[in-house]
Amino acid sequence: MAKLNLVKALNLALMQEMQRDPDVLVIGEDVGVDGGVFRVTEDLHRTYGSKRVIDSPLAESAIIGTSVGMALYGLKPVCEIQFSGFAFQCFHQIENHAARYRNRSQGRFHVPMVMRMPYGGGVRALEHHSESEEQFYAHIPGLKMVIPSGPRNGRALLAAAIRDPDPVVFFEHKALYHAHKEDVPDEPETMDIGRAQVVSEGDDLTLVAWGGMLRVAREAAETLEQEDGVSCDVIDVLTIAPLDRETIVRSVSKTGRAVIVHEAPRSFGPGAEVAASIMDGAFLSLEAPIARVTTHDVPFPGFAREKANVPDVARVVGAARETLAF
Amino acid sequence: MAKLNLVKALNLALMQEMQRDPDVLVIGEDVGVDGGVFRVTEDLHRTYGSKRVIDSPLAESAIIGTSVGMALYGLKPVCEIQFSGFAFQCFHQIENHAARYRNRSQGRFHVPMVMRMPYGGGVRALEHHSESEEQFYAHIPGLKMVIPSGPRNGRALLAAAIRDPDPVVFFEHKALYHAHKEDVPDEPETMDIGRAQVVSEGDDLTLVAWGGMLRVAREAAETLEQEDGVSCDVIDVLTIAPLDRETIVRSVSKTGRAVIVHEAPRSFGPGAEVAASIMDGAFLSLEAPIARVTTHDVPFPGFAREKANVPDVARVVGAARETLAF
Amino acid sequence: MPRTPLEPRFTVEYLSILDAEGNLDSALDPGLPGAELKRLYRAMLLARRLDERMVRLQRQGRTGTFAPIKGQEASQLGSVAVLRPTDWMVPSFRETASMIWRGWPIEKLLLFFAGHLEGGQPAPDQRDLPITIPVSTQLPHAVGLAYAAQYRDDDVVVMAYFGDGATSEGDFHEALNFAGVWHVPVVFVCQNNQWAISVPLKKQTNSKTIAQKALAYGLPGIQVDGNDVLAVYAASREAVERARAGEGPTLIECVTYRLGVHTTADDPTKYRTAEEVAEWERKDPLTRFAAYLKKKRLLEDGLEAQVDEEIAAAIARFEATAPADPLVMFDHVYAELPPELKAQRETLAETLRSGEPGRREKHEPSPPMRGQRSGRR
Amino acid sequence: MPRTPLEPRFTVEYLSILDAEGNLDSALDPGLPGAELKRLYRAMLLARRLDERMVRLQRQGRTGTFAPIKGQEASQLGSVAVLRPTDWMVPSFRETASMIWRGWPIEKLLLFFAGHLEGGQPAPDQRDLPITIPVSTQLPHAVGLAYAAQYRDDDVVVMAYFGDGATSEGDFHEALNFAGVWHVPVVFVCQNNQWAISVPLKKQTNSKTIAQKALAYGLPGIQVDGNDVLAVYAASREAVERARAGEGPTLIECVTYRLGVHTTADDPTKYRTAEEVAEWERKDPLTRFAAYLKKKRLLEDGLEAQVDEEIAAAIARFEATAPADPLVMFDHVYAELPPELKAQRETLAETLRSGEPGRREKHEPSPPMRGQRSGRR
Ligand SMILES: Cc1ncc(C[n+]2csc(CCOP(=O)(O)OP(=O)(O)O)c2C)c(N)n1
Ligand SMILES: Cc1ncc(C[n+]2csc(CCOP(=O)(O)OP(=O)(O)O)c2C)c(N)n1
Ligand SMILES: [Mg+2]
Ligand SMILES: [Mg+2]
Repeated sequence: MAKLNLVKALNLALMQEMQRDPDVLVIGEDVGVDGGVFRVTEDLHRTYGSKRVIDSPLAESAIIGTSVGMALYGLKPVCEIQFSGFAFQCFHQIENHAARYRNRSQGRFHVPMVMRMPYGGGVRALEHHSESEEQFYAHIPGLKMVIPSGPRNGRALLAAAIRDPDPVVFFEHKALYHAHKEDVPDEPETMDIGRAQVVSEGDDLTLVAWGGMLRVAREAAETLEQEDGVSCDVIDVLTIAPLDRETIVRSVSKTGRAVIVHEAPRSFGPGAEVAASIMDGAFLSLEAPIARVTTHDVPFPGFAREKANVPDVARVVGAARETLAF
Repeated sequence: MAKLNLVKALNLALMQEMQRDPDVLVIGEDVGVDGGVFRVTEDLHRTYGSKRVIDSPLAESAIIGTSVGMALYGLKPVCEIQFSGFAFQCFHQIENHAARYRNRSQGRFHVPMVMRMPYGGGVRALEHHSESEEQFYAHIPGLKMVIPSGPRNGRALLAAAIRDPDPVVFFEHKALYHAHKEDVPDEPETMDIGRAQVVSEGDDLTLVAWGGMLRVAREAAETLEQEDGVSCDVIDVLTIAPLDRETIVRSVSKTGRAVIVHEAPRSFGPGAEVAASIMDGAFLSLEAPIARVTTHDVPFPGFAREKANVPDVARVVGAARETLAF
Repeated sequence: MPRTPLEPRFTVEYLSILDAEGNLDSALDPGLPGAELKRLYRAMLLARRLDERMVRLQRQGRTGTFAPIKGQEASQLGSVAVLRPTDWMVPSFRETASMIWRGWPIEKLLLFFAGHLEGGQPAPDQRDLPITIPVSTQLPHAVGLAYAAQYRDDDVVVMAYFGDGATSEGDFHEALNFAGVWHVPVVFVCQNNQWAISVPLKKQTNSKTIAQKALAYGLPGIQVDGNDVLAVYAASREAVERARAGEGPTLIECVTYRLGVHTTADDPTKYRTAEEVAEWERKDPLTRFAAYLKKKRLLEDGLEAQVDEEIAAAIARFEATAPADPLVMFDHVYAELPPELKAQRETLAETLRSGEPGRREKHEPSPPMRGQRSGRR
Repeated sequence: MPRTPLEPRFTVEYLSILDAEGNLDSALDPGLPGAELKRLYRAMLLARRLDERMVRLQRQGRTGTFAPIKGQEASQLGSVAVLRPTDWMVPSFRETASMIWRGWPIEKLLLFFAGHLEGGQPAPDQRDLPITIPVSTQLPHAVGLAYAAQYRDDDVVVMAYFGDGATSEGDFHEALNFAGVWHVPVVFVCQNNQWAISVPLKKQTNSKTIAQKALAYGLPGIQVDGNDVLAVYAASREAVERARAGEGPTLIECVTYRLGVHTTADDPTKYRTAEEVAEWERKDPLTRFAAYLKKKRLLEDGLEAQVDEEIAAAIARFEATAPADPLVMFDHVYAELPPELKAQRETLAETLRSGEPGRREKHEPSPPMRGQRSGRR
C-alpha cells in the first residue's frame, strides 16, 4: 500500500498490466523516452523497451488506426492521445472502426484497446487543452467511456479497461493528476466497468458527478450538510457509458431531487441523458426538475475566464438550494 | 410555384443563392461535373463554372479546412460531405475551427459556411451510409445544426443557412430526397433558423420529431386521432441547435405528455436534451415521463435489418399509448 | 539561383511485361508454372463473370449498392496471388476478385451486398479484414497488423488495397508514414483506375504518378501496368519478398481502369467519354492474358461454362439464405450486453413476437438508394 | 529486375548562403540593402530577448504555457520579411518573431499567453490568422485563403508555418495536395527544428528530408539552412515571387533547431543531450548574422538596450491590462446570442454581481498545468 497521486497510480496500473500480459503495449506522442507530457507513462520505456512503448509520429488518426490493427491481430494497445482536444483528429478511426469491428465482423474480431486522454479545465492551459468531450464518446455504440475521480479508482479502472475485451475511452482529469494522494494497494486491483458508486449517502438530494467534478459535488454536499442541514447521496458515475442507470435511479427514487454536475457544455451534454434516464426510471418520485450545473455553451474560454466557466461549489450549492426550494 | 422534390428544391436554393451572391461557392466530392451523387448540385457546374463549383480531391478534412480559409477571406462556401458518415474525417476541422474562429479571433473573423450532408436510413445502403449523427454537431458551441423535413422548408432553410453569418451543419435525409413533392415558390424564400414549427395541433400529447422522422410522427398522430381519438401537437424541430425550447415547452405545458422521435441512437442522443429541456420548462405540467423512440444503441445494422432499427409509426403509436396510459 | 542538389536523386520506375496483344517481354517473365498461369486466368474469368452477374442482381433489387471491378482483375489477382494464406489481406470495398482468391464464398459476398452483415464475417482461420467502406481508413489497420506481426516475430506480410482517390485522404499519408518509420512488412497496392467516382486523376493530385508519393515516406514506389497480370505479379512478389525479408514496406501503383460504373448507383456517362472507355477496353486485362495463354496452349476449353455454373450454384445458396433475424443487431456490439441494450433487445423481441413492425426482412426489392444512375449503362 | 525509369527524375536542392562564421557565398547573395539587413537583425534580436523574457514571465506565473523560439529566428524572419502587408500570414503556435514582424503588439501576445483571448485578435486590417494550437490544422486554411484570393483575382500570397512533426498529420498532406491541384499562391514554410517535443525527426518520418515530401504533390520543394537568414530570405523570395506570378505553391524546409524547451512545461534534458544542443548553439542564427553584419559595418551599438526597453514598455502595458470580464465569453460564439446562451449569460452576470464565484480574474499565479518540467533548464 503506497500513497500515490493519480499520475503515479495510473503509471502503476500500466506497469503491472504490461508485466501481467505481454500483449499489452503503449503507443502515443511522447509516451516513450519522455514518459508522456504528464509523466503517466514514465519509466515504461526503460522497463519494456521501444517496441512495447512506442513514441509514435505526430498523427492521432494513425495512432488509433494502427492500434485498431494491432488489436485485430490480438495485441492490447493502450493509446495515449496527448490531450482530449486533439482526439477529433482520430474521431473517424474511433467511430468507424474501434467501435464497430466486432459488429462488422460479426464477432470474428474484437478490439481490446484503451484510448487514454487527459481532459478537463482548471489548469491554465491554451485552447483545446481544457475541454470535456465525454458526450461525444458516450453516444457511440460499441465504445465504453470511463472517467475515474481519484488515484485508487483510476488505477483500478485503467487496469480493468486494459483487460476489457472492448474498446474503452479513458479520460483523466488534468487537474486531478497532482491534486491528492490516496492509498493504492501494491497488488493489482480492478473495478467493474459499468458501475457507479454512491460515495456518500443522504436522503434529501442526489448529486451526480464524475471525474474532476466529483470533488466539487462532495464539497457541495458538505456545505449543504453544514449550512442547510441537507443530506445528499453523492454518486460518482465512473463509467459514463454504458451508464449505470440503476444506481442513479435508485438514489433519486429515494431523494426525489437531483443535481447533475459536469464540465462538458450544457446543451446536448451528458447531463441530459442522466436527467432523461432519471425521469424514465423515477418519474413518480421526482419532486423538482433535475438541475444541471455545467460549463456554458461556449468554446472553452481563455484561462483568464475559466473559473467563471467551470462549475464550482457555490454554483452547485446554489442549484441544490433551488432544487430543494422547488 | 413549382412542384419539387427535396433534391430539386435544394438545387433551386443553391442556384438562386449563387445567383444572388457571387461570394457563394460550392465544394465537395463529385459536386461538379457529376452534379453530386444525389444530384443536389446538378447543373450548378454548367451554370457557374468549375471555379465556383469545385470538384475537390477525396479528402473531407481539406474540404472543410479549405472552406474555413475561404470563409475567413470573405467567401461563403457551401460544402458537401458526400454522406454524413464520412464527416468524422473532418470533425476536427469542424470542432476546432469552423465553430471557433469567431471566438478565437474575438469577432475579427467569422465563418459563414454551410456543411451539407445527406444522413439517415431506410435506403438499403452500405455501412456508414444510414446513420444520424446530429447529436455530435448539436453539442458543439458555435455551430448551428439544421434538418429540414421537406422540399419547401428544405429550400428555405438552405437559403437561410447560406445567408447566415455563422457555420451551419445542414442534414438532408436521403429517404426524403425523392419521397414527395411540394409547391415551392419561384421567388427566393428563407425561414428563420432557430425556430421549430407546430405542424399540427392537438391537446393530449406532443410529438417532437425532425427530418425523416417528421413523417413518421405525423402518421402516428393521424393513427392516434383515428384509432384512439387522441389529438396531438406535432412539432417539426427543424433547427436542432440552437434548440427552440420555447415552442416545445409551450406545447408540453399544454399537453402534459411528450414523445420524441429520432433516428440517432437513444443513449446520450438528442432526445435526451429535448426531454431534459421539457423537464426544465414544464415540470409541473408533466403527467407522464417523456418517451423517446429512437434507433437502438447499436452500430447501424446491415440494411436487411434496418426496418427493425429505425422508428416506425407502430413504435411511435405504441410509445404514445404507453405515455397516455401512464 | 544555383543550389546544391541533394543525394540520392529520386526515380520512379515503370514495369510492363505483357503488351496489349499478349506478347511477353521474356527478359522480365516472372516464370510462373503453367498450372499457376491457368489458375490465375480462371480466377480472372470468374471475377469478370461474377461481376456482370452481380450488377444484374442489383438491378433486379436482389442486392443493394455494389462496386464492380470490371477491368481491374489483373491488378487484384496479380497481387493477391503472391500472398500465403498465413499473410493478411486488407481490402477496401472493390476487391471482389482478391476476396474470392482468398477463399470468401461467393454467396457470402452476395449476402453482404444484400445488407446482411453475416456476409462480411471472415472465416475463423481467415486472415482477411472485412470490407471497409470509408476510403483509406483501412490503411492504418494494415500497418498495425504488420506491426503486431513483427512484434510477435511472425512470418507474416500484410497487403492492403486502395484506389487513386484514396491517396488524397489523410489516413493514406499517416499510414505510409508510420509504415516507413516502423519498417514493417506491409505492401500497399493502389489500383489507380483513373477515376474516383467522377473525379479524374488530374483533379485528384498534381503528382504525375501515385508511385512517386512513396518518396515522401522514404519508401520504394513502383508503377506497373495494372492490366498486365504478370507485371503486377512480378512487382508484388518482389515487394512481398522484401517485406518478408525485413526490408520494409513498398508502394505499388497499378495503372488500370474501371470499365464499368463506380457503383450500381452511378452513371459514368455523365463524366467520361465513350472513346476513353473504348480505348481502355482495348487494353482489357483478360483479352491480353488469354492471348498470351493461347500462344502457350494453356487456354482451357469450356472455362466460361464452368465458372458460370460455379456462380449459379452460389447464387442459389445465397437465395436460400434464411431471412435476417433483427435481434442479431445486438449480438456483436459488446462482449456482454449492457443492461440498457438488453432492455432494448427485449423490447424489440417483444415487438417481433407480436408480429408488428421490424419483422424479419427477406431481401425484398424495395427502392434502393437513388443516386445518379440513369439506367443508360 | 530491370524496369523503365520514369521521367522526370526528381531532385531536391539545398541552399545555404552564410556559413556558421558569417562568411557569405557572394554568388548567392540576395542583395538586400543595408537598411533591410539592419531591420532583420534588429527583429531577430528583439525576438531573442523577448523570448527569454517570456520564459521568465511564465516561470513567475504571470503568463501560462508558451512555446519559445530561441534558435528559429532566422527561419521565421527570413521568410516573413518577403511578404507584403497585403499578403496573408498563417502561423502555428511558435511564430512569435513572424507575428511581431507582422505588427502584433508584444503586449497582445503576452495577453494571449496569459489566457485572454483578446490577445489573439488580429487587428482589423491585419491579414494574419490567429495562433492555431492543433498541429497542422491551419494548413488547409492557408490553402483556402489562397484559393479565395485567386478566386477574387487579388494580388495576394499566403505563407503558412508549421513544424517537422506537423508533416506527419493528415492535414499537412491534404493541404499540400489541394494546393497542388488548385495551383494556388501559397508558400509552405516548415521549420524543421529536429524535434516534435521529445520525438526526433528520424522517428517522425523515414524520409531523408522534409523538402522531398513536395514530390508527392507535384510541387517544388527546397531545403535551406534555416539558421541562415539570407538563405531563408532568398528561397522565400523566390517562392513568393513564383506564387505571385501564378506559378503555384512551394514547400520550403528550413533546417533549424529549437535551442530551448518545447514549451515552458517541457524538460528537454529527458530526451536530448547537452552535446547536441551545444553543437547547434555553434550554429546560432544571431551570432552568424551579427558576424556578417559586423564585417559589413552594419551592426549598431546599443541595440540590446533599445530592444530591451521596447520589451519592458510592452510588459508594463500588459501588466496594466484590466482583468478579464468573464461575460465576454458569450460575445463571440454566434453573431447573435441564442435564447439559451442569453439565459446562461444572465445567470452568470447575476452571479458576478452577487460577488460570488467566477469573479473577474486577474493574471494570478495559480499553479499552471504541471507536465514534465523539472526546473533543470
Ligand atoms: C471517407 C470517404 N469519403 C467518401 C466516400 C464515398 N466514396 C466511395 S468510393 C469513392 C471514390 C473512391 O475512389 P478511389 O479511391 O479511386 O477508388 P475506386 O472507387 O476508384 O476504386 C468515394 C468518394 C467514402 N466511401 N469514404
Ligand atoms: C493535433 C495535435 N496533436 C498534438 C498536439 C500537442 N503538441 C503540441 S506541439 C507538438 C509537437 C509539434 O512538433 P513540430 O510540428 O515539430 O513543431 P515544434 O513544436 O517543433 O515547433 C505536439 C505533439 C497538438 N498541439 N495538436
Ligand atoms: Mg479510382
Ligand atoms: Mg519540430
